[in-house]
Amino acid sequence: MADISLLEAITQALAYEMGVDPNIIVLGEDVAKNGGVFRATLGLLDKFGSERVRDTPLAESMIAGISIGMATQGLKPVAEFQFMGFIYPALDQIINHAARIRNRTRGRLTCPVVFRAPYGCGIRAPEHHSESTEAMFAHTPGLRVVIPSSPARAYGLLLASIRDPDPVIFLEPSRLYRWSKQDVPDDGKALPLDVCFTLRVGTDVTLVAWGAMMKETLAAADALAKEGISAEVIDVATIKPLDIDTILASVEKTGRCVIIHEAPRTCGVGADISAQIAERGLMFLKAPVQRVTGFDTIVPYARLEKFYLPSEQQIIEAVNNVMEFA
Amino acid sequence: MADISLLEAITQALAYEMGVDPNIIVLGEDVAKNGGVFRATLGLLDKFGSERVRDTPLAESMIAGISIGMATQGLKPVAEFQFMGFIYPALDQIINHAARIRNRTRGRLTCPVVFRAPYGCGIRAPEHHSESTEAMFAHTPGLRVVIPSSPARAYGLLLASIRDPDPVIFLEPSRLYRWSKQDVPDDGKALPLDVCFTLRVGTDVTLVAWGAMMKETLAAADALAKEGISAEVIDVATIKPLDIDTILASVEKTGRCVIIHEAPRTCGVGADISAQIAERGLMFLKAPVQRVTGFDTIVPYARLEKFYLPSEQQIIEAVNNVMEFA
Amino acid sequence: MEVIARFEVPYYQYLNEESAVVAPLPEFAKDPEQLLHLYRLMVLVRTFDAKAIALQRTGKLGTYPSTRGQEAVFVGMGNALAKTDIYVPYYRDIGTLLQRGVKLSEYLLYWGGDERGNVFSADKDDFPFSVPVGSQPLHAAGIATAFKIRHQKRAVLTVTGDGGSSEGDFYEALNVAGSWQLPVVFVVSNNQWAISVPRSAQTAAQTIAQKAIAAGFSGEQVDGNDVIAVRDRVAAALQKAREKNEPTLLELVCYRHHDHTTADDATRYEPQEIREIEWKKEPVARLRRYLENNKLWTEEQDKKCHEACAAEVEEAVTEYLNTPPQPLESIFDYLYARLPDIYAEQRETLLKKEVPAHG
Amino acid sequence: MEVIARFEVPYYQYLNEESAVVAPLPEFAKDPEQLLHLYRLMVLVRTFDAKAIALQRTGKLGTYPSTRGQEAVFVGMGNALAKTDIYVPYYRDIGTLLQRGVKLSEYLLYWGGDERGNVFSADKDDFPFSVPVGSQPLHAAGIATAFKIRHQKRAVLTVTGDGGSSEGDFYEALNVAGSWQLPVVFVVSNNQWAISVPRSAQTAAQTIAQKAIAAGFSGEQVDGNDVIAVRDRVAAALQKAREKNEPTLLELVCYRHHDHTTADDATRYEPQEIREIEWKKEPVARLRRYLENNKLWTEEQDKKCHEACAAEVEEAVTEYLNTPPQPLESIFDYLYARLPDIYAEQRETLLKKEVPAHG
Ligand SMILES: Cc1ncc(C[n+]2csc(CCOP(=O)(O)OP(=O)(O)O)c2C)c(N)n1
Ligand SMILES: Cc1ncc(C[n+]2csc(CCOP(=O)(O)OP(=O)(O)O)c2C)c(N)n1
Ligand SMILES: [Mg+2]
Ligand SMILES: [Mg+2]
Repeated sequence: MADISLLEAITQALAYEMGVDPNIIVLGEDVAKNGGVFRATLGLLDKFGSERVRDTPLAESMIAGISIGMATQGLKPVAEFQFMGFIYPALDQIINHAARIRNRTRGRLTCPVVFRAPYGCGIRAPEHHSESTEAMFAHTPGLRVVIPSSPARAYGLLLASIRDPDPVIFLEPSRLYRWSKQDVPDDGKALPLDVCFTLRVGTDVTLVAWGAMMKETLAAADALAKEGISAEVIDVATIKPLDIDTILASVEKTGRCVIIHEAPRTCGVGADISAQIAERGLMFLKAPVQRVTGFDTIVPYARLEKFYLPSEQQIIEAVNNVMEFA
Repeated sequence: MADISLLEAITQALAYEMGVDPNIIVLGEDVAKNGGVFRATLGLLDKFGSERVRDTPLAESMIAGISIGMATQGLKPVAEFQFMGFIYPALDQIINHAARIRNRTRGRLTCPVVFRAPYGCGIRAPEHHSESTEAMFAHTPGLRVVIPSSPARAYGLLLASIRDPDPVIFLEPSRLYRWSKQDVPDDGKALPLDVCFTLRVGTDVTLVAWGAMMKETLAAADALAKEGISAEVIDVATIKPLDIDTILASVEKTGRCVIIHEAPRTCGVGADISAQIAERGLMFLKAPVQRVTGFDTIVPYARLEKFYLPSEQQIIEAVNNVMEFA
Repeated sequence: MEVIARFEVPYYQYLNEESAVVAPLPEFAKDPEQLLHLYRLMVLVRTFDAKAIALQRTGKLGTYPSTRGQEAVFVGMGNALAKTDIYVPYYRDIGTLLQRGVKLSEYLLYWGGDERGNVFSADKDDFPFSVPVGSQPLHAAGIATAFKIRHQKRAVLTVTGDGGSSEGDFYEALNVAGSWQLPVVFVVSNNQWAISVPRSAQTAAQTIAQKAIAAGFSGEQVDGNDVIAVRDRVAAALQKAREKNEPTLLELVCYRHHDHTTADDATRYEPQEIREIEWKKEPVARLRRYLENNKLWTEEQDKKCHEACAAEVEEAVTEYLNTPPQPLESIFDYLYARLPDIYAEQRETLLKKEVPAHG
Repeated sequence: MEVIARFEVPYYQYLNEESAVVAPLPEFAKDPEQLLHLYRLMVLVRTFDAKAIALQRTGKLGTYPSTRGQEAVFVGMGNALAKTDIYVPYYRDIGTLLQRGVKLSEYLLYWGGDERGNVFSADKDDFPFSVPVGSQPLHAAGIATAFKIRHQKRAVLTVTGDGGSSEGDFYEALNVAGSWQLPVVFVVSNNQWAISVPRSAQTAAQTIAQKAIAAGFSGEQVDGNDVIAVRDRVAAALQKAREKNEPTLLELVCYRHHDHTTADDATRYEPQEIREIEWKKEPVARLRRYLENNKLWTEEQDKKCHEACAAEVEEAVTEYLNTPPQPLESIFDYLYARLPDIYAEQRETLLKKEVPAHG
């Protein structure tokens, strides 16, 4: 069994589920013959034909809007936005309609769509190819926001997202697309949504992260272990609804928490996690919860973008800070 | 001198500044002859003519996009979105362009626009007329977000926003448009941006709020005073950049904090304030910071919307909770 | 220079302002029963509309958008739809929904601020009211895509205002419908106003129908005060959609004989003379005059018809006023198929909430 | 049924594929110096483009969108602009910007991942590169609004791809330009592809030029491989804009003779035969043949011209490669006119950051 990348796991999940469920329609810019600009939909056109794998005209609001219409008819559109920076023209359709159709009609119509987009910076692409605005979606009632950080989780969470009866924003960390490989059996087994994954058990500090930042976070945990600091590492995975219980249980055990995300600091998802810990976990905190995040700036162009991204070193420093707090 | 409402204060500020600065252009749907659906631009057409007070075709992305173009030419567009729920089609222009033109061109071109919109629920209007998604803008680097909560602050902060050299999202709490009146001298004096206003000095607990929720917050402070609890009340006013220093100084004094906002709880601006207090103020907190917020739901239609809105009672309960925390 | 493409926009009318027949009538219009049916529906719609305005004025209904003077548009459209078609409305409509089986009391519930007004009890598939202007044609295109993928001979009908035709979404919907050859009919109810902005300021296009040219299919302008023309052209376009997967844009020219909504005051911007001139073209009197001229209808019958409509409306109002509000938990219970556990606590908070004083 | 509106789309070409004159040449094209100037610019652009691709392949430049085969579009456009006009580009262009005074080294800086590539040192007002497809025509409309408000006789020129013409923003820009009668020229560089999506799948409209009909003004299709036609029609449209505040849509028909960008692989979707057929129409050889046929140009001159262009490009590359990176604080220092105090701490954190290992 050959190991596959996160990107290949996405393709594998799409192909698996399209084989099982004839209602799944893949659509977006360049998803058919080209297989997507990252090749996430590679081979689907050949396997499932041009009715089910559809190149759209270049219009993101349209992609979202027609997906909504299709979904209410019992189809399961899995729409790709080429980059997260190009999802904004579709926000009106997503916020004002996709997230609300079920509620608006008291359940008469539903909207089981998956909106996929590569997200995050660090791949030396031009402006607008580096966004991580998951917080906007996390703030929107009626949506789910799911972010995988390994090939296995990409496969299992995408299957779960497609099978979910409600709209899911599925964000794929482009920096991890081809980063590491893993054996991912193509067994159609979904992973659960709405729960965090504890990737590493530890006792001294809880590291909470998601998406591409899992890379630096896991590396930091390794480095810390060598310094004798035992970090528990949590991959949030489903950003909305948030599994705060797993995080709280961990922080109750460790007494310390560092949250890591790539998005700008202000009003990022890290703020909400920190606020919830403050509300419910103040009594067992041994140190203030720290956030290691992207800056409140626009992601710089390729030459400087590496300085935007939170580094392993910054995570280690934050952990050292919370360890030394007295 | 007749007392004026928050709405009239907006009009007064617009008229004052248009009289002083010929570069100001007011534009939007129905802003000219109709004076805006709330009448915020009433009389401007007569005073300043149809070149400077412009009804646009019905297209929000267009309103934002042409404002950006105008602004780079040294005009100062003050664009109205009819309700905040209709600003989403313009988010791409706002996030991807307005917020970034200065940065993108290393300061060669700038974008001094004001995007005004009534926001918030409680006026028994149809769906999409009740949004408070200020957190989305607060998460966006390059923007300012300003929310007044009294006629005087509406006047002073709008003047400041228009004079500011960068893009400002100016959100007007429609529930307060005609709520209370105040003498607001038409003296062209701006209030400072980027600072909180302490509306009431207290010693036991800090209440942090903005927009229409100042109403319930001030009422709660009154009620609490009768119970012998002295609440300091802070109107955040500029949501981004946040004046955390004023909030921290207050919480250092009181040791307790309740944050109140109308927006859904998850990833609301309250989360960020709470997280910042947790990071920097843990040592002086006598109780966990509490948030009293809107639910993580879509604002219900008129018949039930009052149940969505955080109530004075909920604020009082939260204060009682933090007072009793041991 | 050589000319490489030529386009035309046709205009359709059967009954003119004076109720004279100006073109050979379509088949259905030769059947008196069908015309009488359309007439009764228009009277019902106008009666209901007046009542809804009255309810709003007395605090028993929320903001309400009248369809006064636009009855032919909605009644004609609704009459052309097949049961298996799908309708995607905007916010201003009674006549179509009525014929889709939506109860008048549901209509009132919606404008009374109750989500159950979107449940459309008699219909499973039609879209609910849509407030964000111009956003719903994309949903129609999506549904039409589903029909096409499934090789179903069904069409989708959607309607927007003249203002709505300026939104980017409107154009994107037309463009994909043309590109994918979708079975969808886009109607623009051109009532000459988008709140206070006149049609002339909305676009420099001489007709709204010609906007279809940008998307590579045909557009027609239709007299929207002539219910026969509306019924005929919408039916023809739907048939073309069902049989040939060809989209059409229909501009129905009418006039808004009321404030934009009850929250509006059109005297601020609308010249009274224009409304008076336009009233001479209004659809109810036009059809009545035709029926009377042809001895198909009498004053007596008209009186009875109005009475019957008034009674039907009264019944709906009673039903509406007696509808108890939804339980509080309805605020949470339709958000997701299953409410995620994390929100259970908030739901509890809601259920414990006191009725606020200002309620 | 009566026809109430008629429209035509004209097509313009002066030099055909075989470099034969098929229509009376415009004035400027009778001046050999002007034609030679355009030719030299096209050679410079093609030379630069090839070099940029080579730089990318060797890791010295980021993702880069070639203009190979589209030289006439951008050189012709740029040549038609007046200094006081404003240009609003998308991301694919050299020829226009070059004539606006943008240095080739700035162009490289931009695609090398450096914001200073947008500083356009010679020009104060032109817009920077714009990545979000279809979003920039609205900026052009806004600038044109400013010109009109200030009664300036200036025009705005903006360009989009054929793919970009499907975006709602594109349509909204056209619509407001028509409605407000703005001095703006919208160019669509129709290179037949939007990454892998062919023009035929983008829209059912027979021409992109006809999209102007939706906005109530005229559109023209122009042979985008004929630099004379491009220069002529863009100049005419700009003049109409400056003098009569009339917008125009110009579809320049050309072909993308390269992958979409260096990150793309067009062999996955583009039939090789088509590119070969299209290459016969390409603009540089077409003009050269014309010049040679008319004894205005020799092989010797051509060789020298290529050498001079190569030298100019080399110089730019050296300047680019020697440009030191921006200081770290540039990440914060252009966000706001004055950085709000609250971000000072983050700025400090940045300045203390080590160069990351993977940098
Ligand atoms: C996207 C959006 N912007 C603004 C509004 C506010 N609004 C409601 S109706 C309306 C005018 C619509 O005019 P038109 O499309 O002609 O339809 P009509 O009401 O005349 O039938 C406006 C601006 C809205 N509902 N949605
Ligand atoms: C809004 C948006 N969506 C998607 C993209 C990704 N993208 C970049 S170029 C491109 C194709 C553009 O094609 P066209 O408009 O024809 O211009 P061309 O590149 O052919 O000159 C796409 C889809 C983008 N940059 N912006
Ligand atoms: Mg209208
Ligand atoms: Mg193209």
